[in-house]
Amino acid sequence: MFKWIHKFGSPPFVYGFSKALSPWIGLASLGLFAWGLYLGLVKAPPDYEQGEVYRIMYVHVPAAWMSMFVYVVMAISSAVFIIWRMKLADAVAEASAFIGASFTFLALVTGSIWGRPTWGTWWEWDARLTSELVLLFLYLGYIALRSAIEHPQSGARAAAILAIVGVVNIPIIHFSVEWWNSLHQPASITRADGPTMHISMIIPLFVMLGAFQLYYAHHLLVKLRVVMLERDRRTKWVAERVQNGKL
Amino acid sequence: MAEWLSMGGRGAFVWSAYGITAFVLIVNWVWLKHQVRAAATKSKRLAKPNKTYDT
Amino acid sequence: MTSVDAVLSAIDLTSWRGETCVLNEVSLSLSAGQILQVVGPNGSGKTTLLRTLAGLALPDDGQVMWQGNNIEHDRSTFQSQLLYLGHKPGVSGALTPRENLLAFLHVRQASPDLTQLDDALDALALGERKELPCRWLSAGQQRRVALARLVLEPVNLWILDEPLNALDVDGIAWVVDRIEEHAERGGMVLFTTHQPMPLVRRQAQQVLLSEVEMSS
Amino acid sequence: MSTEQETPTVGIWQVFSTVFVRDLRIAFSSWSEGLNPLLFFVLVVSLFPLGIGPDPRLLSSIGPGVIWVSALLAMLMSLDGLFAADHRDGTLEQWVLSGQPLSIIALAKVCTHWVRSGLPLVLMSPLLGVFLNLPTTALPVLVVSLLLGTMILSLVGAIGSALTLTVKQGGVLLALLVLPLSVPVLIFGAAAVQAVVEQREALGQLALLGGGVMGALALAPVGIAAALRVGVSSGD
Repeated sequence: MFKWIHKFGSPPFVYGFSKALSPWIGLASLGLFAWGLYLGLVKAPPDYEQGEVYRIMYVHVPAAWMSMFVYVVMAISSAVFIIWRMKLADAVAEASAFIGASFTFLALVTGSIWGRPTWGTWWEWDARLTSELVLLFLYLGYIALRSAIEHPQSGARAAAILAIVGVVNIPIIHFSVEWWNSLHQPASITRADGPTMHISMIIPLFVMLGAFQLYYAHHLLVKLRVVMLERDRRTKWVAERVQNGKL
Repeated sequence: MAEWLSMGGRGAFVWSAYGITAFVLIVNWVWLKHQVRAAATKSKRLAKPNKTYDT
Repeated sequence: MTSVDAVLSAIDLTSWRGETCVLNEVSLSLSAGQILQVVGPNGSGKTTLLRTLAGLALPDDGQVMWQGNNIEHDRSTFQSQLLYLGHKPGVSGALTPRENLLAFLHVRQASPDLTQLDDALDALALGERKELPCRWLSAGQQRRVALARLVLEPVNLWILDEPLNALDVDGIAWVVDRIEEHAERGGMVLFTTHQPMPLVRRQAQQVLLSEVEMSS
Repeated sequence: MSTEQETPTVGIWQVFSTVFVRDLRIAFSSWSEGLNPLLFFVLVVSLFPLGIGPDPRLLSSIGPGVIWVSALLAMLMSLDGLFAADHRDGTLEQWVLSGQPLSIIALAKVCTHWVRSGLPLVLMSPLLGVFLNLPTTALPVLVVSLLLGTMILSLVGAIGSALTLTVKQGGVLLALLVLPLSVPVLIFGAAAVQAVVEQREALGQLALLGGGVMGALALAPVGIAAALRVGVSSGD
């Protein structure tokens, strides 16, 4: 039979680890979501300036934060894949791409929904929203490049290089968009989270952020299993798992 | 209850934002489960030792 | 199977192309003065093996060793001692044969000896076409321009992927002479071919690549 | 020709200049094909007055942005075939196997691309500035900002071009990869010209563009070399 020995993270171990851990992480994420929604939508007082609509912040800010966080995870795992050629690191990047794009899309949609009542327009060339838009293009570029190259191994290495080039550019893009925004935008529009917020408004934000993080962790662990199954279908350890029904 | 739902007249925005977020997260999760099942069944079918490797 | 004085050796090279396994734990070794032919039916991974040995393609598993150390650790010293000629001509159509060869010589050698350039082109019956852009040359003639590098570059290892393609009888004879000379001078040659390679003075060992088990 | 003899290493400059001269010779052997991005640049810029109307005040206010976006698109068009010819005829493979630093060879190829496709845009830009009624004081800054900007675009765009080497019709994908990365160049380039149009100081924006060129010169060749190795490895 074929020997498929990875240098470091060996798939059989990670597969078992993921299968054991992911249900619990999923449950924890669900719990945090419920608690966060309760705190954010029911307990937290209305904002003196924006009234109730600021509650959109509890989904917009975590989504925006996750969109950045997941891209950094993708870039780091891509670097590990390029330098030490660990196939598992590439699986992490591949598994994170689509969920990262979803978070960015969410940040954009909830941002524009939030902008409608506060700024009066569906799309506001606000610095943060514009950076999110560019980040969405970076994600789509990564996904498109990986699927466009027929040879999967080359596609993975090309996409990894793109992720690294992308992460180097993200701060530059963000800085230039901030600067561009301040140039054309008189700084008269105050954002909801400008003034100091009451503590009971901030707690739900962190709870929701925790929920999003756990959701991503759960998604990553399960998607890793899928990617490993697709790649290692011919190997012994998959056959063993099939025999004793532990797939 | 009704007053809470109306969200100070801004209910449409708040609930649509939460609705879209829930929709996207749930769709991602459901699609993920589908992918797991598909990968598992394909592996079961292929990895049977006595099975020749024709699809 | 790697003999002690092996200069180039491959250990358990494994390569996948998506779902199909192209190279399955291939090992071979090549020592000074040796000529090795890789034999196998179409699709048995000959080209992938040669490209992996040349350091063009990365194996999914296994290693390629040059003078004892992995080529990935010091790629440039290995490749400066190597001449790889693949399926593609390796010659730019917009440039004349001279310009093409001059560019390679100046990049690969600090002070290349240009006196033999014209003699090499004459020997390959390209004399009067020296000033013609290569796109006007036939495939066989373009192949000859690339083959001229065999005599112009003082390298140790030749990896030739079907060098006789598109060559006429004298072209084949010329290549065979060069290979035999190179081996006699202590150089190494690794090649594949679909046409017979009429070696006279030295025989080529053979490595057989079995038909790879077709996967799903 | 024994194996131990230590051949003198080839100087970096010799590698760079050989590849640069070789590629220039190839570029000028088919110079007409090299003009397409320039014609595209002029064409796109002259479409805007037709679409927006001939009002000089309006044109001069959007002029910098129009010229810069058009230059960006023209550069993108020329980037598509940057490595394609060498990849098709197998010479790219030989450069990867040359044993010389691939980033230097890549840098030489990018410089040729810039001379062939970037420089003409820069030289043509004053004419287009007049087209769009930009004040003559803005023309020098327009030229300098485009000079720096096209350099960065050549370097960063070459990474995208190398990544999409094996992709059939990689043009659209190349745009998707390169345009997000060129947002900062567009912002500071157009802002520099806009500043002068509004009688403001443009030195800061030009300095940032200059910094961008330095950064791209240092980092991009490494990325291009890595991407070329990936593109060449699959062999198709």
